[in-house]
Amino acid sequence: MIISILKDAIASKYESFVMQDSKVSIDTNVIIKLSKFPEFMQLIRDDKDFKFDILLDHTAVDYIDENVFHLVYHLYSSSYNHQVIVLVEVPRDKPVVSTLCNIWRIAEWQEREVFDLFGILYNNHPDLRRIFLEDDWVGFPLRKNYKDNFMLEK
Amino acid sequence: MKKNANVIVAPRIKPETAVSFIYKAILSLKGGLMSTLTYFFKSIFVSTITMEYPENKHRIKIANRFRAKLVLVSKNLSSPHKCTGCKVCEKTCPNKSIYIMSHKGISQKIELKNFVWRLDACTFCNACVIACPFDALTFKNNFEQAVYDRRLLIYNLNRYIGPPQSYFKKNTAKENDLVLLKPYEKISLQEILGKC
Amino acid sequence: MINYSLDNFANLVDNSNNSTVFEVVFYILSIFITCLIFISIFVMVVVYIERKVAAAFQCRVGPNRVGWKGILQSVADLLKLLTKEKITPLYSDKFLHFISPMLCISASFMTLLIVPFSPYIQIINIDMGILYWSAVSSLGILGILLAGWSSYNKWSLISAVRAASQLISYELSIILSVLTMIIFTNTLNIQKIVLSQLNGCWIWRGHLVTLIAFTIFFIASIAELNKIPFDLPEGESELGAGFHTEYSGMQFAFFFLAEYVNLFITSTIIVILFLGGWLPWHISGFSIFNELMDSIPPIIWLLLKVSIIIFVIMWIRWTLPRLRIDHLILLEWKFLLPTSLANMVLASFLVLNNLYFYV
Amino acid sequence: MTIHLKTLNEILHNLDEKKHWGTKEYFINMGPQHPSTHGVLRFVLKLEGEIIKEIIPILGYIHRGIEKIGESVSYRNFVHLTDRCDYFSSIINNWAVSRTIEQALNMETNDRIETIRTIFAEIQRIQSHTMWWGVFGMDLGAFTPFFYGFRDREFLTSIVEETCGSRLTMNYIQPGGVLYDIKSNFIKRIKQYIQYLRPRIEEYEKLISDNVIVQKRTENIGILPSEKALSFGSTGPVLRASGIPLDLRKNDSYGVYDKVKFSVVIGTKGDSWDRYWIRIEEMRQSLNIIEQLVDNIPAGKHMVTKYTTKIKLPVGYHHSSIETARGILGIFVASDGMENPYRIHMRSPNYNNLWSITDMAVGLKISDLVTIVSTLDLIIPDVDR
Repeated sequence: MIISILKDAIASKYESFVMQDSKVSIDTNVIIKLSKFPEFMQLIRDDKDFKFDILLDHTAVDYIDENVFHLVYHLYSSSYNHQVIVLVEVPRDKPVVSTLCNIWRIAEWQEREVFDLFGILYNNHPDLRRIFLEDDWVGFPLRKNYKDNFMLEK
Repeated sequence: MKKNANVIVAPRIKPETAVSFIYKAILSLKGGLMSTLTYFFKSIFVSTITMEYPENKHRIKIANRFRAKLVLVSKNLSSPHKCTGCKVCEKTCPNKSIYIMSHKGISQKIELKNFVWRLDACTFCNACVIACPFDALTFKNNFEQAVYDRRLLIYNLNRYIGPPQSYFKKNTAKENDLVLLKPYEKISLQEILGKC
Repeated sequence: MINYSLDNFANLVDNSNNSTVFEVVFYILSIFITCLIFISIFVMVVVYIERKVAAAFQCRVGPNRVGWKGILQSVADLLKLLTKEKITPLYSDKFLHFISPMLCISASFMTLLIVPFSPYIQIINIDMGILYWSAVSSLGILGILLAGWSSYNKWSLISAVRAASQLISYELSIILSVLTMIIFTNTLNIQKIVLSQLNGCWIWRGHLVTLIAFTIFFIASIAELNKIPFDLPEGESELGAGFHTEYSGMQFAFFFLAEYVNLFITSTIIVILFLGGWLPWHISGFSIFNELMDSIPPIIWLLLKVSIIIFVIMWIRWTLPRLRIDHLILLEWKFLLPTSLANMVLASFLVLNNLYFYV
Repeated sequence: MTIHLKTLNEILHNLDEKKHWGTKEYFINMGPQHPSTHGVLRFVLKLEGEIIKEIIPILGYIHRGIEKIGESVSYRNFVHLTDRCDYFSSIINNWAVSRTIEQALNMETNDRIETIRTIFAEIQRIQSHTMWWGVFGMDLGAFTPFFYGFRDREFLTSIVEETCGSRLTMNYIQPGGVLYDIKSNFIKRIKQYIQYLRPRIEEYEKLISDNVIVQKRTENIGILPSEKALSFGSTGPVLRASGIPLDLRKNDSYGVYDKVKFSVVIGTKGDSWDRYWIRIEEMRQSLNIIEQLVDNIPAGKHMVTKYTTKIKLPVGYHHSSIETARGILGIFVASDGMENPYRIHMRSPNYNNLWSITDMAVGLKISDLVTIVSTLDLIIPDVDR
């Protein structure tokens, strides 16, 4: 409930950043154009109306049919106690976005996790390595088309 | 919400002068030493909190709901179980530790042939017991189920068929081993109802 | 009042000018074997008691499976250690790795020579016994340092360096508080130190000065023994097992043995310096009580007093957390050392003016 | 576009080898088999003597791919997988999943269910904190608190066992209710336990908090100022120690937390002492909450839906978060309308709390690192998932 009100507030304030049409039909979240993405995050953190000072969570969803990744950023404001989910659409063939390490320190490791499991590359990331799997692991397990010899069939 | 949030602030350790610090240090160490000493005398003269396991087997209290071993509930003393072989539990089981083989019986109804339960894969989540539409399953609380061979953890709940044949081929079965392999007793409804 | 004479059987050595080589060798061997038997029995008993005491502090039962109430547990442990394989790490310094447990155990065995169990039971009564003890007991540091150095393990190395810095600094306060007591007793001979307390233990007679010396000696000796709160070299939650990480079987048992022998000897020295050694407990005026106390053999008195000290060390061990390395060094150099130096000056002032109790 | 994919080996061989004279920095492995990393966490430390210059946490030794498994199991079955993540607050983890599902389905539970859930969540918090207190003592080198902490946890575990049927991985809170109704003697026993634990906490204070060695070892060690704590995404007691009263029990007031009186405990400086004291005080607050709730549990059913009903969430993103004993646990579900989640993600509090250590522990000693890891209260299976 909080999310939907906030979504309208953010969408009206940052109109140029927010993209309304998405390939996946999701209606409760803010979807951001890729080119303006890190600037928007910086703005929304420093904005006195929103003050999203915690990056609670960052993950991704693989929509293989639509050929996109959804990057999910979960922002929380400790002073206003409201939260919002920011989505960024990345094409599946060229999954490159810029890092948020300069804005929130925790982004460094949350992005490493997403890189490890989804293979999304982050521009200017200081230490992009695998985090859970071994360095020589082949493939990215949470992609929908991932297969290896140890997987059990459903 | 934030207005009536009353907050307790953690106290800081006060800065001390050298003399008062020594005094405080001695007092604090004394307090800790005394509290352990009371436990020392308590456990020597009164009792300890630990129990000695195999000796207290008969006195040990296990909660009735404790989930350790899956069993089939019998309808009455004559009939073996209530299971109809509907495979709901098999679909519900998150780890595929239940495998049901059913066949058409004499009366053209589907009957249970083998109810296979893999203890080695079970996480005791109780999903099968709750999901069962005929209340044919329950968990017993006898937790002592350790065996020397992992293959022995595959149970057939409706009738005991023994370990797989390969077990006997690979190991020359000793007398003691065979005792371990003897079928466990059937569970009557009364026994379970009495416990609940 | 009983007159205790100093004719102990160790004096045989001095009298045997005309004894053969065989007799001397036999004598030394018999001493060695007696020591070994005493030590192994003592260590087994103390380890059992320590485990039981620790269990009681922690509301547990403790060892109770081997024998009645688990009294054979230490024997079983010993057998296990004897039969275990000796493992040497691949890149370790083989010679030093082999020799360092021996260094540890021999240092603690050598200190056993001067322990007076009673007026008649003592292996050698040398005139500077207490000095000999402090000299020889500090040899054990070398064993620990070499063990950590030669193990080819960085954690062991950290432990060894910690051990060296800790043991060397706490050696200072030990020696200074021993010196304080020597000012009172006016002798270095251990039997004479005991006999100087015929009229009352030094801990009562020396006012606050001996009490301070006792406290400092006690704290420093816990540090010397690597017991909690000063167990930094072994620091289980920080360094795994410390300098003896890479040792197994009998080599580990040597470190273990040396630790417990040191525990016994250090508590004996505390008892001798401050609590009257093997002397019975007297209350002036109650002659019946005093006679009753005298009828208990001196060796029982000594072991009783030692066991009280050992219990207090265990009690502290199973209660307090560990210090950090810089706090540890700070405590020694900024607090214990100046205090013991000042204490020594105060002691000499007391002795020169005869200000201590005579009873 | 500049993207460098490094490996660990490259980092480890980056030492300054030219320096021959004087002291040298070296790398040391702390873990995965180290007594005070609380499981299979591995730190690669760059040390100078005993002083930490750099700290590289390495994860993945107990990575089980729970999120990948979650894509192939039903929503109900995912609940019991969360038991295996943060096993010291397994009931709270169950609640997080159930809450997400109930929010997505607009399912309404009754007051009895919510009260029971709240009581059990607080029980878990006490269990977790007593256990943590013991382990904290052990990490500082005092062995005895470990047994006292375990003893007090054990009494509570046996109470929980009677109702939940299990001791560690309860799988108790389900979407739409709780697995069993509470046992008849539960209320009596939990009251006994409250009477029992209150003096024990005083004893904890005597044994550890008042101890001068502990105070010296925790005070001003591992300082995490509030801006850094926010930037590092810390939650739970770690964030509250930095002075930010973020507690979802107050701010989100799920369950029946809005009906009970309790205080949020915050620190001022964000050092190990604050983190320590907050957990001690939280035990008292949890006892207060249980005491207020246990007498008037409303009547009603313990499960509002049939267990066998298949759960299908509407298409879209569903998210909810909950305050576990260690911080905010968020469950994020991307649903495509099928029985299995299309993607399910756990925002684990431990994973996000861990990383502040790379900043806090630099310049301190190995002993301080042990203290800091202990006060962060990490559960490694939850870090790795």
